[in-house]
Amino acid sequence: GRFDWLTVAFLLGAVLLCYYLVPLLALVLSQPPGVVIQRLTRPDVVSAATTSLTASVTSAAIATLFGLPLAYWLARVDGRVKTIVTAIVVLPLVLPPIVSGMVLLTVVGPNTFLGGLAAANGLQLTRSVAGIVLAQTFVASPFVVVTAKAAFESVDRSLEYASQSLGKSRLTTFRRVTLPLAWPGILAGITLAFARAIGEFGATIMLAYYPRTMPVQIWVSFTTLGLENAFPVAVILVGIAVATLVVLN
Amino acid sequence: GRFDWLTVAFLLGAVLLCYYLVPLLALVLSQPPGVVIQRLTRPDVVSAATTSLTASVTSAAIATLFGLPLAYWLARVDGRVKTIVTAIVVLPLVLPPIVSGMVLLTVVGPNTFLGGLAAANGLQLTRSVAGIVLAQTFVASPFVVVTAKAAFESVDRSLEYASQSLGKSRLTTFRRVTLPLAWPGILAGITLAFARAIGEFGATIMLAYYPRTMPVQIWVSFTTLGLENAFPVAVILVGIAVATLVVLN
Amino acid sequence: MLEVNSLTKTYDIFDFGPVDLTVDDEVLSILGPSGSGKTTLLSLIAGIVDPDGGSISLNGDRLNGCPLQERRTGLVFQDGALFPHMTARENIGYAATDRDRIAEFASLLEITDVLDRRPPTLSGGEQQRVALARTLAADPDLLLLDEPLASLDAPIRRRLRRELHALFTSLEIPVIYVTHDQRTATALGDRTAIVRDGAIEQVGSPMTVINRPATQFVARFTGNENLFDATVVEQREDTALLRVGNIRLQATTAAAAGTTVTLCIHPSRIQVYTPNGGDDPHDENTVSGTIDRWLTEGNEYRVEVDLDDAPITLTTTIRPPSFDQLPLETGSSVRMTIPPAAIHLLS
Amino acid sequence: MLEVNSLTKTYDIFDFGPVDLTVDDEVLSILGPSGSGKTTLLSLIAGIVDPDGGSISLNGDRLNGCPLQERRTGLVFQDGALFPHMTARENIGYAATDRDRIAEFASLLEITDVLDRRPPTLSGGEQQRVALARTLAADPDLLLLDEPLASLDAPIRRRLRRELHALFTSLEIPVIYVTHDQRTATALGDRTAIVRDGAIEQVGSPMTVINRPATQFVARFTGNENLFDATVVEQREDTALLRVGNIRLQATTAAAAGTTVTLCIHPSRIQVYTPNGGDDPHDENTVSGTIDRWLTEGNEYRVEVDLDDAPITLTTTIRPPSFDQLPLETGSSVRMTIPPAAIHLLS
Repeated sequence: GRFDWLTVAFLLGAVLLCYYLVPLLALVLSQPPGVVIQRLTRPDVVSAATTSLTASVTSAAIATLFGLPLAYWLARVDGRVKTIVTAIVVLPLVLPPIVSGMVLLTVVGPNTFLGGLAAANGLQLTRSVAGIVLAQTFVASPFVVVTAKAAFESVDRSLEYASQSLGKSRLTTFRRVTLPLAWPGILAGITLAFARAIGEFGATIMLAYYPRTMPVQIWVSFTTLGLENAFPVAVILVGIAVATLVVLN
Repeated sequence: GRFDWLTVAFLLGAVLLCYYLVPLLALVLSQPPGVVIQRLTRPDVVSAATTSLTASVTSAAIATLFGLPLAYWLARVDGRVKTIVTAIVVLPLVLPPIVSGMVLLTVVGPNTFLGGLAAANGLQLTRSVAGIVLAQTFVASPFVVVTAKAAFESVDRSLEYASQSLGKSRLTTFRRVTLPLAWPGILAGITLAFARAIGEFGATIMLAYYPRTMPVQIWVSFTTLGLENAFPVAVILVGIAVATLVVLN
Repeated sequence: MLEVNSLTKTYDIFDFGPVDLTVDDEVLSILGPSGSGKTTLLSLIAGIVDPDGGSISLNGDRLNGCPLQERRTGLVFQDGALFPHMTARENIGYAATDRDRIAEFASLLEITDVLDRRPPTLSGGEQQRVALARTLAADPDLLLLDEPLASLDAPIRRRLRRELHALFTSLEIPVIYVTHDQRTATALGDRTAIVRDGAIEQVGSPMTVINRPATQFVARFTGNENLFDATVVEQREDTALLRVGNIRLQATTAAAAGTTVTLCIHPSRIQVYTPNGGDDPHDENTVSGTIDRWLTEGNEYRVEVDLDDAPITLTTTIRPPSFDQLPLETGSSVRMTIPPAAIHLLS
Repeated sequence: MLEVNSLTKTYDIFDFGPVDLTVDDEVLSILGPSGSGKTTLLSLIAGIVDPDGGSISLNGDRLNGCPLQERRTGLVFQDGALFPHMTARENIGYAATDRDRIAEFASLLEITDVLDRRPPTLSGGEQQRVALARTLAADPDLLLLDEPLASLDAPIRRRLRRELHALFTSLEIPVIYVTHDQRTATALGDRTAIVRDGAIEQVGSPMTVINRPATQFVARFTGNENLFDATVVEQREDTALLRVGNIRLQATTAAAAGTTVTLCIHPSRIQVYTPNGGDDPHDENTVSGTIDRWLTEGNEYRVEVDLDDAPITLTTTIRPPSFDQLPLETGSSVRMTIPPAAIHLLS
């Protein structure tokens, strides 16, 4: 019949949508709220949540501080350089996290020059909150750069030219015209980076099995105590993910 | 001085860029090519590569088949429904992979209704290639939907109206106008999904520790034999990531 | 024949209609400012947007609910909406009911030599020709055009305007041409409809909407800048005697004595004379005043004159040959004659 | 005074310049088709783009290499380029060297009542006024405008055109106004420059570029549609005798006998008469022909006449009052007089 292809297409899309939604609903419905809340206060859960939040906020802050200048430059430069630098920024996004952790170990691992130097000065770059932050920043900061770059690009350059032709310096133009207009996009980038950082598992597990972040805690609970014991932490992480979506809209 | 802030901004951006690039160069430079090539033919490496490629190609194909209709519908619908469905599609992207694996286990795990049903019919949904594909599809398919949606949106609707007002059906219009114009974006989405699938670690390790994919193989090599033994597989994955970037440009 | 009855569509910030319209095998140009609902009307007729109420029928068949692709309605977009991944030939061939006729349409629209190029490499004028050829190749029963000439440069626009007029007439189907440019509207339309805020203010021949505007809005939009209140003193046969300030004017029109009317005079119809020149006009409908300011506009001068005997500024346009004889300076005194037939009254 | 010398800029697909230009405290309008380099010229002067060669100086100071924000050059963009996150008042205040003068500029440009609204809620005309107020508030030594009226509807454009003319003159700084619209260019400019393919074809008073175009391109772009080759038969005092086909014409101009020249006549300067009418013209420079086609354009008729004694189609425009006396039908015979002063020769 005439609309068969439309029905098939509709069904395919609906199946995929269910595949995203059903497991999440299953998780929420499978756990009695009382039990989850009770387990939320267990010391290992509180410790993992504290570690994760501390590290992720730090990573997001570092990503913002270092990422915004790079994003602005990328948004305003043209040609081959832009293509190459953008590719380098996207690289950590397409690199498997476990490989990201490996390559970071070759630079900041305990037997490397940098790792040894830092350890000699009392700062452990692996098996520490610093290690977690290093892993999360590598994996999550490209979100700030890529999203903020798009946000800066969406600010019409003629607005910047207009501001400058009115006698304002580049810094004033950036502060009062470009940044306020790009801000919603930048905020989205920071939110994405935070979400990616707090959920980071592959790179973190390579650099810092201890102190445990929430994803690592889930893995450990799952392998040692069974799936049920991993639920409380998972619920926190799902909550953060849903909150992220709300901010993004 | 007058340009101090510019210098600082430039330095911040350059530091971040180095942080992306240096570890990767360190990896490539730390390994004599001869040793890497020699290790590439080891049975466990070949086995992991075969499993990963098979599963990732399957995942990308499923993501494309189910994702394109959803993407097209999202690109052409308006209002609240669009916002909510888009949020559901983005959810797996902001959900930590380890949590994604957990929620999938609550639906397709060995003790669940679906998992039991499949197992009774001879199909294992965990600890199998099917499990890898399930994990990869959940985590990677949103890339196809999100990217293809943007590609469809970038096709001017007036081109579709023009085609229809020339007497062509919606299917003909889609095949001959919309799809060819959106194709580069769709291809980028499929490429991203493939890259994400082949690098998947967190969800895969929950659903299918065996058969080992390349990321799992790296983790096992690292914990049991040390970092050096994980390098050959990592080199393959880095190569795939770089190839992905080339396709994306 | 296209018949549109009580067509309405409600948007958040804009109500369209109700619009009634009948278009025979003729060219109807629709003229209005941006945001007046011109494109909405085309979208409703083409089937891109569904109306909230009213009916559309073409040659007796009701179009409401009929899908876009079955309406046999050719739609030419402002930017051409050519498929960028196809050559000009492929664009036309995509639509053609008979592929053998591609060459015929290409020849008709003088695009034979660009047929194998892709749209982005074509000039604006060429793109519009290809878009039109593509639409005609689908053999439509109704042709809708949404400002296809708006983005073109003046010389090309002038040329295409003339060619399109001949082409549209030869089609013998209803043609609706939407524009915000008065010259294009009057050049292409057998009739012109003026729209404002989603409703039609006046439909008539081009000369009617310019010289006999129905409302102040139409008057302003068609360049009738001189609009003043006047009192009707007396009605004699086919002539009305009007008073504005201390000025008395005769108008070849009917109006009830004692009423207040709005007087409407197109700047181009006022004649200007030098004071005490050899060619002094008769006294009737002649007024005197002082030039307030003037500027060049195209090949004519636009002059604003403060009248001596009424608190009114009259705008008039002067063409070069007569200009050379005038003392055209701010502050100069001039006399002007307003032909009785050039005075139009709005109630 | 702005001085531009040998300014050049090379792009991939377009070479700009070399351009030489001097602008006193006057309004120079720059007229040209899209893609002719008008915006490039403004970008070079404003400092948005760096030139490859040549110099720019303002009041004796060299601007080359001087950063954008130190050039004291006000730039008004086509779309206004208002900061969307600031109200109109904040936009103007952002630029103002003296915040107390915001009210003064608002009053000057009649935007006092919209000062607390944000740009997206303003009409196109209001946005342009705010953009202009913002630029003026920065007290520039040079004002550049890039088609600010292009997107406005005709009545608003007509009104702003008149207001801007008075405003620009009062500024007493060099003003450059870029447009592709002949009417706007001639209305606003004390002088008009015609550009084509990145070079200036002619600079002169508005009436000069229209009535004495230097090249065929300028002629076409300013509406001189009648361009024909003619042979100079004889030169007598200040009159040249020309031959086109079997027609002999007198032109009040100088030309060497025996040479071939291009004859250029603006349609509006040709007078049309009915054959054997009471008002028959003298024989001199009178030609006869047959109406090929005609169409309404604004409030005038554009008529194309095939001449009897030469293979030429002459385009002329007729205004309504005289139109009523004409048998204006395709195929009708008409006689036309071309005033000797209306014939311009291009070599």
